[in-house]
Amino acid sequence: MSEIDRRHLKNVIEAALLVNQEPLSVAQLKALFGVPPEGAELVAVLEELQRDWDGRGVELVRLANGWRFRARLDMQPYLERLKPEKPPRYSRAVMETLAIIAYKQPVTRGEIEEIRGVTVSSAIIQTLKERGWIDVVGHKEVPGRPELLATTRDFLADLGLASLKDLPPLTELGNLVVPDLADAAAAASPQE
Amino acid sequence: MSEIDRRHLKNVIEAALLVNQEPLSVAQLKALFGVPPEGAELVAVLEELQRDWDGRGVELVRLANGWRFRARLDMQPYLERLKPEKPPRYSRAVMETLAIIAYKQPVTRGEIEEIRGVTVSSAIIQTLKERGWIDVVGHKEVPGRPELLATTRDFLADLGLASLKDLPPLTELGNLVVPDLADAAAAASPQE
Amino acid sequence: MNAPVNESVINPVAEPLAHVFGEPVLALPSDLYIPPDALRVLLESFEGPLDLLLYLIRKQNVDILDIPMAAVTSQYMQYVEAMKSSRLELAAEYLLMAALLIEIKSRMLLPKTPASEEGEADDPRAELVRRLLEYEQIKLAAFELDQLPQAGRDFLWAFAVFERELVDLLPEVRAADLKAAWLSILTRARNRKHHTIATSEISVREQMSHILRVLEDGRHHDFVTLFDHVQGVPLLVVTFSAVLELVKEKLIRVSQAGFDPETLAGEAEHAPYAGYAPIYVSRPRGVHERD
Repeated sequence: MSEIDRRHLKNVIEAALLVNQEPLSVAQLKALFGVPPEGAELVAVLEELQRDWDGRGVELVRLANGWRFRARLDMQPYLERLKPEKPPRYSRAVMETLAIIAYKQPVTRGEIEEIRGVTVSSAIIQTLKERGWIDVVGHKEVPGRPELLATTRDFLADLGLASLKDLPPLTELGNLVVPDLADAAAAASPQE
Repeated sequence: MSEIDRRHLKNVIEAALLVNQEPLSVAQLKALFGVPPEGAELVAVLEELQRDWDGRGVELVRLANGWRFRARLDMQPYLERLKPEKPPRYSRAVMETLAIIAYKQPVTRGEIEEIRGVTVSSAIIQTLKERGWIDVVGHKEVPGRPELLATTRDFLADLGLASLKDLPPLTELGNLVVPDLADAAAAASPQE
Repeated sequence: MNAPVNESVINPVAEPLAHVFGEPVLALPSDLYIPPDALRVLLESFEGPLDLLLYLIRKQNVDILDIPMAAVTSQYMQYVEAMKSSRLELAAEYLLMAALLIEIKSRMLLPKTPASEEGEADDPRAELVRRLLEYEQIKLAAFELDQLPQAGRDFLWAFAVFERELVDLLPEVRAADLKAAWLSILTRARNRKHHTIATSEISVREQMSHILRVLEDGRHHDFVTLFDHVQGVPLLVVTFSAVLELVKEKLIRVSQAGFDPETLAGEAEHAPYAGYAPIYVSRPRGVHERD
């Protein structure tokens, strides 16, 4: 591929990533061209673009569902001055519900309530749905066929994650409970 | 102003222009900074940015109300493929009318209605006329002298047909269908 | 959450006790007695009975695996009592938890139950401990999740506008769509029984349209000019059939020179074939008007 062709490829990809309001996958980027470039070549161009933008106020990031440009975190103090309306900081109830859905998905509302020990209001679920972070992926085959909730790709993208595996790891529960409790149980019933 | 400061200034301005949908004026750009730079300096940075983006798929343009990044027009053929707007579809009534005119031309509206078993609205005929796919080739010498409708050359060209003979032959079509119950119910109470 | 908040008792609601987890509990009262007014606020800042219970246990530095049921239960009951008077609906879930605590407490007092099938002793606290730990784990996860940079809050997406030139999109139709439309007509027609659709030779119909178009100018056309010899015999036959069909449907009029002098005015001299009188074809408007 000639220098000019490659440059053109890069220009088109950059423009596409900038005008699209959603991340673009390699497959989507390929589809921009009448004669699609090789996937490997595209990835090479994406990585080159990523380097081109290094040290600037905007960066190209790879997310769960593709690539997207975003302002670097350290730009936020400046950019906030232009956008006085800040998005809401979600309450603990919302964040806990989100965490349960993120880590335990797919879950029903009933299961969320069981973990949190309180009823989960429709407003909480609605808020997360409206934000586009969760959606209904099915229904559990139990009486009432409750909705099964899961997180979306937008959730990952909005948190800058490439995959669910990138979520902060859960603190280990098993180690805390099992051996000690078994010990306690053994102590409580020595006849075992 | 040091090289580093200027570079930072440029980064912030670039990021601000890229995260804002609306054009940003020099005054707005000044407001990004705790210690606002001189207007002249800002404009110099903007012009430098403009040069930086020269020859790429996106350009920085100065509009009446400020500066903004936008995709260059020559990117349109590529970007169009990103979100191919789904072409609208004609209703079943329009398609059936068109099929009857194509296969049975020249036909009158009355004949179309007889075949379809429902009235054919003027709007349907008008839609097809405006599209340039049908026109009036005469009048039938019966009371009311109804228009005789036929398909045009544009119709053939738009459908990629060399001649009406290239339409699927009716004799074969007859073998493909059996009356189905849903349609029978619909036919019992014809409505558009 | 709009209730006046006593700053000395509890921190503003924006950073509630979620974040106290594992850290000094500065915002909470130094002892466990909380005036009823503040209690209401405090309870609203807890996410539920599990949260409150966790707090009580953590506050007392109790090993979660060895909950002193009597102490925790009695403290818990104090909270619930205070709450019952003001916020009964909020109290329901706490009451349920209180009932559970009391149940566990009473079971602890009973003689040990025999081992279950799995061979493990049935500690009445086990299920509660499991739930508390699971909740604590989620609470921490929610906190961690909230620390992640969030689009809109901690960073912004970058984009440029794309001002596409407006193009009027018209529906696309393929021959297959026409076929589908025809099939649906047929299906319905068969249901209606009384109507039968005869299949006809398309090319004849096409040629009928073509001839009507040629004659559109209203003038008389030489019959011969309707036939294009170059395109071969089949088309000649089709054209002839089309003319006959048009005549039958009274869509065109065929006349021969000499029989209709009026139509011949000024055209007779062009008659190309000497052997017979030329035949003219025209749209029947004149005829119609004369009728």
